[in-house]
Amino acid sequence: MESLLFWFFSVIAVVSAVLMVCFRNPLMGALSLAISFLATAGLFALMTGPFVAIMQVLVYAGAIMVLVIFVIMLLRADEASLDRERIGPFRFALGALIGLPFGGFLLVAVGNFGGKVEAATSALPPDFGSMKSFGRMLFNQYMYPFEIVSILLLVAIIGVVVLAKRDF
Amino acid sequence: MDVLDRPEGFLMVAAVLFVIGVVGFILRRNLIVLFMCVELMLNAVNLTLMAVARYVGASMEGQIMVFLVMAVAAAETAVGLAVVIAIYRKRATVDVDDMTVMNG
Amino acid sequence: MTGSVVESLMAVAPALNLALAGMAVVFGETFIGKGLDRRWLVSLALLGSVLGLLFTFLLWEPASTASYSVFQGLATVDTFALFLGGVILLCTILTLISSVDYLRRFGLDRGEFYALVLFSATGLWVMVATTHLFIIFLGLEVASIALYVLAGYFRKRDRSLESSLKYLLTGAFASSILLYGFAMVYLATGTVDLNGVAAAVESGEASTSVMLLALALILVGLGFKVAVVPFHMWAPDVYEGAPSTVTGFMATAVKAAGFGVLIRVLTVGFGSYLPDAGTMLFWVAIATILAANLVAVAQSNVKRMMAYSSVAHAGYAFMALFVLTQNTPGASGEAVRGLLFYLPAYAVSTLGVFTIISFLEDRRGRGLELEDYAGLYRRYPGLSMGMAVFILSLGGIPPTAGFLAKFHVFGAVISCGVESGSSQPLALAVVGILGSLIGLYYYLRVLIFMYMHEPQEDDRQFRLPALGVSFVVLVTAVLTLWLGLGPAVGFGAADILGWAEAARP
Amino acid sequence: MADSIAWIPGVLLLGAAVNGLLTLCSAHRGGPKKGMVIPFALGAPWIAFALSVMAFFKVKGGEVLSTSLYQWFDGTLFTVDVAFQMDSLSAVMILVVTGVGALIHTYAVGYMSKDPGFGRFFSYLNLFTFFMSILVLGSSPLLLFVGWEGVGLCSYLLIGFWWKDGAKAQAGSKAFIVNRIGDVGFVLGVLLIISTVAASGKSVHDFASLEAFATGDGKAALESPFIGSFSVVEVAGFLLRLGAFGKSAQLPLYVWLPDAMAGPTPVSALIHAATMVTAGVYMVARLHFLFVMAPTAMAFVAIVGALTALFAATIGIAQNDIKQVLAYSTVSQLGFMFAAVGVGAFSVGIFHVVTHAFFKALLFLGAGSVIHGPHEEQDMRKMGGLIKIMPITGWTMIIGSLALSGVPPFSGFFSKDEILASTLHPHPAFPGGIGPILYVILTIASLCTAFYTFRMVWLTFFGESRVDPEVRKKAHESPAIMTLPLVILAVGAAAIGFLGVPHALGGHNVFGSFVRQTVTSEVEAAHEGSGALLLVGIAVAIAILGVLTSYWFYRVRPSIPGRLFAGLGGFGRLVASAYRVDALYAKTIVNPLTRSAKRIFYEVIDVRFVDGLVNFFGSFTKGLAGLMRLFQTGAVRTYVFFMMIGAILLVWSVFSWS
Repeated sequence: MESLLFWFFSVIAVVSAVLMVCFRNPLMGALSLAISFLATAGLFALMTGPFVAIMQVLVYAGAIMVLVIFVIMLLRADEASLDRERIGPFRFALGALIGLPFGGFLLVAVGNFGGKVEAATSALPPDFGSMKSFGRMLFNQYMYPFEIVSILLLVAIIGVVVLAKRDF
Repeated sequence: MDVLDRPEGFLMVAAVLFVIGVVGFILRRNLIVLFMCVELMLNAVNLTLMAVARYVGASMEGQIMVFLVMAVAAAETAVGLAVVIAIYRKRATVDVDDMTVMNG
Repeated sequence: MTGSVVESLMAVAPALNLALAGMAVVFGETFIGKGLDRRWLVSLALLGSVLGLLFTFLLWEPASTASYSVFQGLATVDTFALFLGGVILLCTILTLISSVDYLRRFGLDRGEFYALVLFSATGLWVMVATTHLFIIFLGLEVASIALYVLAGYFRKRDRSLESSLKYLLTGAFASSILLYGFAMVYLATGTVDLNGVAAAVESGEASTSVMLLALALILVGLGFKVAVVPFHMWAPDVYEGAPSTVTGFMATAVKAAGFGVLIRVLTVGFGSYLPDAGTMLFWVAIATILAANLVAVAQSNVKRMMAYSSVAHAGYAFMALFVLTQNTPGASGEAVRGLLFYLPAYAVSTLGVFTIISFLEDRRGRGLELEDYAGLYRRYPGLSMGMAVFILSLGGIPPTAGFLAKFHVFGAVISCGVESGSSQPLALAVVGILGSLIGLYYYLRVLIFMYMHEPQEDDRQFRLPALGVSFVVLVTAVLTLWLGLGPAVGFGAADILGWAEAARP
Repeated sequence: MADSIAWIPGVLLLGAAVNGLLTLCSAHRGGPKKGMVIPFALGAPWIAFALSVMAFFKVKGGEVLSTSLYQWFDGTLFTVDVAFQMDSLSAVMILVVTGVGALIHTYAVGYMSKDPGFGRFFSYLNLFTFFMSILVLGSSPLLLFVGWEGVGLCSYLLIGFWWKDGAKAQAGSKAFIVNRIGDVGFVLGVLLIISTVAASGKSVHDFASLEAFATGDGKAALESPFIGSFSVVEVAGFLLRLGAFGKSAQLPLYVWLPDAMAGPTPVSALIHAATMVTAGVYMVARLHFLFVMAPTAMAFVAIVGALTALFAATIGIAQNDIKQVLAYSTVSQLGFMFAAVGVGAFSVGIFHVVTHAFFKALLFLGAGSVIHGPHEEQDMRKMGGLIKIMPITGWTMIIGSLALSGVPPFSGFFSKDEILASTLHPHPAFPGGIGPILYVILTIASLCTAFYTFRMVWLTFFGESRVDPEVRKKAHESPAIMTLPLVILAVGAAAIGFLGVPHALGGHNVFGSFVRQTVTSEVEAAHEGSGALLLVGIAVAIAILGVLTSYWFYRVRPSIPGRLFAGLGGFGRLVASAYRVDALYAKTIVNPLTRSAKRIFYEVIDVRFVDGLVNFFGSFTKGLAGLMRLFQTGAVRTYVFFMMIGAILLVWSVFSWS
């Protein structure tokens, strides 16, 4: 049952990612990407990460994608630019030139990863991935990166102001 | 053997997503789609991190990282969209191949 | 040692000072408003970075006996981190000072700029002061995002915005690849702490194919940040379009941090896998030195030429990394020390050049062509003198910092060849020297224009160099000569080479 | 401290710094006042000369002066101090550098007096002398390299001093590129030696320790095979020699020197005749202990030197520009010096450096005076009879020419005779037969030398004046500040040779034994007392033959065709004029000889080969750069594409090499 779910989510994630690249209209692309993210959230949940899965749905598929779609609407792509997006045989060949060997290397390397693994969920701590244990770990052990990320977000805020505020 | 007993399945899905992001980045010209491709790549890394946290590390370290990577991705997207808007105001284009004032 | 929160905060005090100063500047700008004299904000920013430098000195002694490992081991403050952090702080201070006049001339003298420089420096500092791959990534992102914005700071200029966009797109792409590499390390060893990685590699538990993939991807990601061929192509465009003082910061502080991380990751984490990277580092170094120097010859824009020069210098520094892969302990030590010395030596000269470039740039972003430098010594004799010192240093002519640095690195490469009996290092040394030969050609061209050519019809007004500009040029010129004359020249100052020696990881 | 030899470079640096500052501070006003520049411009070299003389007397007493300022490099690989040393070899060189240098500085005050860049010129010139003193006094190869690069840089600046047009800039680039080719060799050679020393666990690198290393426990390491059957020291020697060839303008790297004459004449005298170009010879003599271990490379040096001496001399015959004659003559004389150090007669080579410094500086300064007199005319065909207008310049130059031609008892005779004699006693490890071959080549070169030197003298100073009458009215003898150095140099050029009177003539060769205090190798000792009376006789005969031939060609015979063509009236007179006769002789005798020489060595080697090489590098660089700039399209997607290609190659390389 659960492995069926794995196939289900995986196929959706990959197919919608491919669609994202193929759709000439960026709006359709953004929607496909959102679907891909939702499917990935499902994969996260399968790997005992309920909290991260929820965050994926809320932050990624929710907030960020809405922002992206908003901007796309704001900038309205015209027909001419859609035409220029057509992926002809030459561009397709370029993509294949990069994608096939690179993908091959990645797949061979991770596919042949033969390390020792924890298979059963029961081998993990009982509250693995729960929001409570997550929060405790984040604010004790991982306070330092958390602080760094807070600076990062501050930088992003200042950056948006500097770049996009009208009367700067 | 069940696909959920080993991380390889997840890892390979992640690798495929990553490569799709890379190829999309090279093929597409719309700036916003390029940012989405980077998002896809980061998402693929997140999937890898989750799989490693679950199967190899058996600790939540990886999940914390995923959480923080999401924040990084959000910040990158925000700044990226701001640049796109600033450029659109000046040049009325979002085609990356028009951004070639400087070359050589 | 692990200790209390206070101890943790003390250990990362340099970064803390930078971050706090950055926040103070932002709040000052936001809440005090338009009537504010920005000199207060600059002073605040400078105070933060100077205090950071002060803490670096204070921490040096204790860190050299037992390095601080704080925040649950996520931050490692050792002499290596402090050394590179010191270089980063120095670059920050000089960038801040030289930016004041530059921004004021364009009416863009705002707190956000200084804050972003400070945050960027914070990120770089965090990056070098850790053995935790993920913290490295976060520090890198903080620094990079701040720099993406800084590159586009002159958003009225097409070039500045384009520079920002290009940096952002390629930078985000490279960061993803780097992060994938880190994830591969995590996959192979189950940990992202370099010490743990080393232990796993030692015990043979690590998956070889995944580790090798990780090695390659990490080199791609960091190779992008330090701009080596073929991951350098963003650099000329971004360097050309970004505000000149920001370019200076990018070419020095970011490079220092990037090389610091490269040294740390390669020597600590990858131990027995390093020999596999030998060939690829060899070709990367050769391609970088030759390509960058050749293309630089064809440039007529000084700023763009300096961009290629900075790529070329990354190539020379990469030669030292190559030595690390050759199993020659004696030469490796010398190479790391040479590389660590290379970073400040290169940084002071480059910052000096970019300060002068920024001073000569006019409101419309002109004044960057080689012809604009014709007869410069008539108008700005002091700056020309400084420029001559920097150019000679970058060209590797004794007795300047650049020569000493290059000599150490080349020496390490050759002694690696003698030690290992392999001809690869010798070939690399020949290419390196050949590259400097080509390099001198375009460096000296700047001197020729400045001193030999008659000034053009001059519609630009003579401006007295601002105090900040003069100060930075003076300090960097003195440092360039001082580092080049050798460590023991008076003033009772400790020697940088000695520090570099002590800072070896 | 006060009598430390570090003051010699110190004083010179001070002079350069003060003049540099003066120039910078008054750059807005177009340069400092001459009165402010002169005290430092002249004070620095003269004080340095006085200090050198004082130090010289200590060295003469058998002392080796050394002073260490501070540690420059420290570390596992090498420890190098910024230290100066003065032994007999560097004492001789520093006396030449500061002494001849001070005279040329003095002369230049007169020569450059109307130039707007007066202050700048002297700050460069002082800086040059400073670097030259570092080169000569530095106690380690690295410090030598500092001076080496420094003089190269100053030379580059000074050649370009009057650059306004593209052609001269081209000459500057040529000098630059050719010199850098040599420098690559030099740096690699030094690094190779240093690494070899470091590999045997030593880290000290002054010349004394290197000599101890090379003759002691490092001998085996240095003689171990390195590339093929060549030992480390052979390879290093070859590389160092490449540097020496570049700096000292030897085949095939000599082409830059004639072009370098674009600079002001005092620069040609100081840098491109008396001091910098001899740095290569000095370096070989300084590192003699390494070179004697590499006989193959040494023989190579000797042959290249001798060939250069011959070829440059033949080219010198065909030149009409007075400075070009002297330039090729310098190349040729440097060839003599390399032949000497190549066969292992280091002290003899250095002796020729010294005598050559005097007479060639004299000739260049005289030429400068000649050029200055008839108003910037360099073509000898438009001179003639100048001895009446400028007698001091004329007679001093004749003394210089006698010295250059090797006519006894002028200085060039002694040093050249010794070189010729020493070729017959080459390094014992040389293959047999090289000695006599070298001797023959150099003897022919001496003949040519005497010929072209006096061709210059006859054409310039004697015969009917071919100077434009308008110009002749304005032509004048140079002021005293220019002629005084000429006179002093003429005295030196005449007398300095007596320091090295060979044993064959009953002398003691004071100079040789003084330099041999430092250069103490067995190969060198073999030359002690070489040279039979017969050889001296041949040398004298050759020199006089050359002088007489040129007299015959340019003074005696012109009248014969003149009388012959007298019946032909105006046409005959035209033909009989020296200019025409010169052309006639050139067509019948000189040209077939020199044209073939020129075609082979000038057109093929210089224009085709080296110029071609330089141009090739230039266009190749540009082409390649253009090609690579094509990839730099400005498009982000291109950049990422190449980045991914790089990434794929990297991943592939780690997988395939593991």
